[in-house]
Amino acid sequence: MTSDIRSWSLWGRKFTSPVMLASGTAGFGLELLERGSLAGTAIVVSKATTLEPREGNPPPRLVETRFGLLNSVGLANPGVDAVMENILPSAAMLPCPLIVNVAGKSEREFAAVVDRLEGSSIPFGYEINVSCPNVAAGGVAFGASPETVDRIARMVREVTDRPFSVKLTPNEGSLTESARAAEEGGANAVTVSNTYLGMRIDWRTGKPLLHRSVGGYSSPAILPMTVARVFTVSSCVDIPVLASGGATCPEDILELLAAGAAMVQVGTRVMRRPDAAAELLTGIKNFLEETLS
Amino acid sequence: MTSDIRSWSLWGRKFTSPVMLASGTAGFGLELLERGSLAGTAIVVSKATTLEPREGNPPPRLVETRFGLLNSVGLANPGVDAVMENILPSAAMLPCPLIVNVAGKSEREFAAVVDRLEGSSIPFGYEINVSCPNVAAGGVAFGASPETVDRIARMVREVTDRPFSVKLTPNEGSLTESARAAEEGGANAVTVSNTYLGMRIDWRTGKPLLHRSVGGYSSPAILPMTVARVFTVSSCVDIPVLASGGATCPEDILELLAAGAAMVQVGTRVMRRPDAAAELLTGIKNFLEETLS
Amino acid sequence: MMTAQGPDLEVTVLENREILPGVHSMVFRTHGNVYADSLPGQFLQVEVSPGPFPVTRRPLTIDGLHGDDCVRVVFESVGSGTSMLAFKPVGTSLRILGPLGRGYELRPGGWLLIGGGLGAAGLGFLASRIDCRSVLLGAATSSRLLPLPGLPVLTATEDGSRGTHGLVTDLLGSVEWTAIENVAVCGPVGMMDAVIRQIPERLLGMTQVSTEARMGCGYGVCEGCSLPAAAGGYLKCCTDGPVIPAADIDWERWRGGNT
Amino acid sequence: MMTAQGPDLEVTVLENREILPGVHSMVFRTHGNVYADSLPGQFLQVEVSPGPFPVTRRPLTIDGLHGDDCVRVVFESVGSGTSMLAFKPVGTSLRILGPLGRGYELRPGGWLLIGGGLGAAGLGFLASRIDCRSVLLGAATSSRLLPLPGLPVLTATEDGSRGTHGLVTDLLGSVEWTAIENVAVCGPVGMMDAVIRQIPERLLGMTQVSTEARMGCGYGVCEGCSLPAAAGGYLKCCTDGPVIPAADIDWERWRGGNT
Ligand SMILES: Cc1cc2nc3c(=O)[nH]c(=O)nc-3n(C[C@H](O)[C@H](O)[C@H](O)COP(=O)(O)OP(=O)(O)OC[C@H]3O[C@@H](n4cnc5c(N)ncnc54)[C@H](O)[C@@H]3O)c2cc1C
Ligand SMILES: Cc1cc2nc3c(=O)[nH]c(=O)nc-3n(C[C@H](O)[C@H](O)[C@H](O)COP(=O)(O)OP(=O)(O)OC[C@H]3O[C@@H](n4cnc5c(N)ncnc54)[C@H](O)[C@@H]3O)c2cc1C
Ligand SMILES: Cc1cc2nc3c(=O)[nH]c(=O)nc-3n(C[C@H](O)[C@H](O)[C@H](O)COP(=O)(O)O)c2cc1C
Ligand SMILES: Cc1cc2nc3c(=O)[nH]c(=O)nc-3n(C[C@H](O)[C@H](O)[C@H](O)COP(=O)(O)O)c2cc1C
Ligand code: FES
Ligand code: FES
Repeated sequence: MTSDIRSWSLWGRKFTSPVMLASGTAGFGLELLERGSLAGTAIVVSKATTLEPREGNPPPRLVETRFGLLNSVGLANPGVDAVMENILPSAAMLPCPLIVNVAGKSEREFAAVVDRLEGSSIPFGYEINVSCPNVAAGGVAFGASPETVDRIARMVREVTDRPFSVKLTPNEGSLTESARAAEEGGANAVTVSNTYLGMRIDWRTGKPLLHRSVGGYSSPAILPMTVARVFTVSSCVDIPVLASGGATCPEDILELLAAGAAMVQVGTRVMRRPDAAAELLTGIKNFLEETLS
Repeated sequence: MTSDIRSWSLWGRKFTSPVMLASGTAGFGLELLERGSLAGTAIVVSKATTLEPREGNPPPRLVETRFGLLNSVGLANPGVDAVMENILPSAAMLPCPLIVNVAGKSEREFAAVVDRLEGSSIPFGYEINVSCPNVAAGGVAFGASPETVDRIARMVREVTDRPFSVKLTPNEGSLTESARAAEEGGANAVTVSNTYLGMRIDWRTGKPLLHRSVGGYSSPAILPMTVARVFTVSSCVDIPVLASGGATCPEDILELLAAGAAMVQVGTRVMRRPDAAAELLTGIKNFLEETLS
Repeated sequence: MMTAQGPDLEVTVLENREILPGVHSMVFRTHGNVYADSLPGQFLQVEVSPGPFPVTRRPLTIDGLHGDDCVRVVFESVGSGTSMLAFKPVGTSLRILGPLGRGYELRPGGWLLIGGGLGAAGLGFLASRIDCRSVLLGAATSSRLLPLPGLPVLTATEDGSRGTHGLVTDLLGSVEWTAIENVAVCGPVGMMDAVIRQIPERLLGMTQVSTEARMGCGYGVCEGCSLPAAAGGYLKCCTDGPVIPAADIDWERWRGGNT
Repeated sequence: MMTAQGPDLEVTVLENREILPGVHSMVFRTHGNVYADSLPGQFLQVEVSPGPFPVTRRPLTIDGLHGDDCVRVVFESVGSGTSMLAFKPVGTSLRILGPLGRGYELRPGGWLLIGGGLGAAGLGFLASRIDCRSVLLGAATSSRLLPLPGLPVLTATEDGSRGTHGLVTDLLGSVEWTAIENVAVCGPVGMMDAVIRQIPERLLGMTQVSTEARMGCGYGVCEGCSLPAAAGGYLKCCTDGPVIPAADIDWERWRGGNT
């Protein structure tokens, strides 16, 4: 599905900004809310939530490359029960909708987490993360197989009437086949995509710089790859495509919208600039006005 | 297969440099030879050779992104007969071995091209390019399926005793499975990897900046992804891994060697600096000496 | 098939002058005489930054030589690379690769030179080597007209701010064709195509055009710089050109962009 | 659970002095009084370049305040980010986010301050707010010792170039423990771990350590800055710390790096 780059909507709701905050780099939006930094944000996507609490990976979890960032957080989160009890109630204060990002170690876990979250009135929808590169079980492996994506989407569809997006991997398998599988399975959007496998090694010692060796590569360096994938996927599914990967300046957002994205997620940039969404929105509006006139 | 970062060899031959020139950015080495720019080069990999002449894609074939290069050359080449007649005889003057990069529109074409090239004494070996992102038929699709990689490797193995590497795609399928399939099929190395799918769009007009919309992304921005893939693949095959993607400075080469590469190919950098190999080798030696002492 | 191409030199910016709004004339001191034999129409590849980006160099036509060891370019700041270059102060060192490509074949007989906008860069250099009878210059407006002192120039601007109000092709009627045996054209594709279609047929075979294509290497190894050839397939702008006989180009494919 | 964290400010470099080889003292004028209430042990996140890289900021401890509107850091140039920062001339504007994180709990009673290398940054600031009885400083060599004027400092260097020849732990024997009710430790993990294992047990519960971890955001959203917690799992250096009660850390996992 492609869309007008000047009008921004998702799941029947219109927004005054195309900027979403990506999963894992904005918490549940509460720290940013407290900072007064949610201006310009259309939707917050929460950090991944799993059935059980997860400690996440041992440090170092982050390392910079010359032109990007590698992360290996490993879905650290307090588990869905704690999210329901301690976090979602406060999320009622958010000035924008919250999409809860859901991850799982087994195919069934996704639907199980969503099922629990149905008990809360807060989620605007879900993002089913079948593409985390930083966990031993699941992660990339789920997203790489269209059959698995289809099964997971169907199980989630069964437990919720809320809309959900499936966040796909660019690392393995066929992104277009997985996107079609998500659509067939009942997903209401696909997120294209998660981080790219990346690594740094200290050649002097031969030691990887991340504890888990390989991590997820994000940053402006990956933008052209996201543009290509959004372009390809949006021409082969009818559900909206949410772009994620490499957007850091207003032109990036406009390019991803032109490639066919309905909305654009911003991740790494928010870690550096808590006010990224507002800054980006101002820039986007200026560019669009210049071009209109 | 992993190796000592201080000693460089391939297929029974020792080299005084770990730097190879990647396919498509050094022609057949002859322009560089004439410039006096082959110093520091261990091996030249030729541009892709196909059975029939290929015009290549309509322009624009190149576009820069903020942090890299997209190409959509499309295997432009004069065809194997012209290569045999007009190019390989001059290549006898090269001061280093030549590996001929071979591409095909069908699974059988690879072996057919190799079979013709067997008539020349020049090739040190072959690089079977099952991963070109810039052609409609073949390209990525071959490299994405381990079964196809296995079949192509076996057909090539049947027609030559010379060593060959299979150049894999990072864009689809499973790189490790394809690498194992190449090894099983009789390949003597794998090249990890080709360019990443990438794209640029002019958001004002909605028009892609490359004629074929999507091209191949190269440049220093992709280095961490190559490091990860070389690291992963070299721990699951016993044949040498040739690294390709993102190497532009001496530390990059050392990092790729530390990740497990036997040798490192340099592509985009050569387009900017014809003397890249010599410059890199000097830097590599300085770093190694500093570290030794 | 191959032509030995100039070396990669560390040069110094000797002059950087904004001669028109956004248009810079820049002189490089090469500390040698590599450029002494360069031909009008040849180009050089400028490494605009020592840093990692941009990844490729930027091609610029040789606009002229200063003494034995200096070479001049004229360029417009249109994007990331040229705008970085525009800011280089005198004394900056950077790398240039050249001279590259094929220049004009400097045939005897009278020449007509036709330039559109910044395409006029290099025409003065060409004029100094041939028998230049007339120069036609077109531009959108007067501030886009490169100065070509001492040459017999007729001018057209689209907004009428200087010379004839119209396109460069509107000047073709004023040319004394009898004196002309060679034509050189350089400018945007559309302008060159229009010119080619309107010049007398007997001159078509004597017309050389200075082409442009997005370049990677600039010295023949990457196949990035393709131009549609009349014979089918593609020419390489960097080594088959940039100056190419008009008849060797497939104008329809090139003009259409649908190449 | 959450702590309101300081804003993102455009500040001006007011001073940049190399106080030891490769070690810079830098003062930022904040054009406001945001830092007036900051606590010793808190940090700020410096955006070292307005350009796209590096992608994240660099965390630096607040070394002190100058008047109401200036804040000082002391940093060593160790990599890409800090070396860019070291080159910023006076007058440069850049962005800092802060004050961030938890500082020292400023409890009454006598304090012993123990610093290793650049870990001593911020100890002067801490000393000005508490009853400082003694400071132990260790470094590889004298040129790595931060000056802490006016404080009762005992020094050890690994090469013997100043003070005791040895490690900072070799100074523990000289401490008058009876006067001490609080301990602050900051420096490399190995040094902090060694100190923790050698101080009197009754003080363990009163010991606060200033931790470091690779940071992403610095304000609690990315989970990048994990430190192994004594209770299992991880603490976040940026919001649970950087100053953390020594007893809350799982030293074995942290020390081992095999965390
Ligand atoms: C042989 C040759 C000679 C040239 N001589 C001159 C000259 O003398 N003076 C001058 O001002 N310009 C000249 N050009 C054009 C000049 O190279 C481009 O304007 C320049 O490369 C743009 O780089 P950029 O980074 O500023 O623009 P970008 O940010 O890369 O792009 C901005 C615009 O410039 C165009 N462009 C970008 N790269 C090229 C390229 N390699 N070739 C053609 N167009 C490009 C794009 O289509 C785009 O619209 C020449 C080009 C060629 C091929
Ligand atoms: C809360 C906190 C307070 C700090 N206060 C100071 C201070 O006051 N003075 C000072 O000199 N340094 C301080 N540091 C360390 C400082 O942040 C790092 O030296 C700096 O980030 C390195 O950046 P770089 O780009 O120069 O190095 P890089 O090129 O990124 O890496 C070089 C080396 O620095 C280390 N390093 C890189 N990033 C970090 C990081 N985020 N945290 C810890 N180590 C890192 C790496 O392990 C590596 O060995 C502090 C760190 C933290 C977490
Ligand atoms: C520190 C960090 C943590 C992340 N955690 C998650 C996560 O929990 N779930 C998820 O789906 N994606 C996660 N991501 C991926 C981002 O949501 C985003 O898809 C990716 O970073 C690419 O976008 P960017 O270039 O804008 O950062 C994380 C990324 C980073 C950098
Ligand atoms: C202009 C261009 C042409 C290329 N042509 C080929 C080719 O014909 N065959 C091939 O296997 N790879 C080709 N490649 C891929 C390179 O060999 C190399 O794998 C890739 O560019 C990544 O390495 P780099 O970052 O060092 O450039 C081409 C790359 C570029 C930039
Ligand atoms: S620019 Fe590389 S072949 Fe012409
Ligand atoms: S640095 Fe992001 S949570 Fe601590």
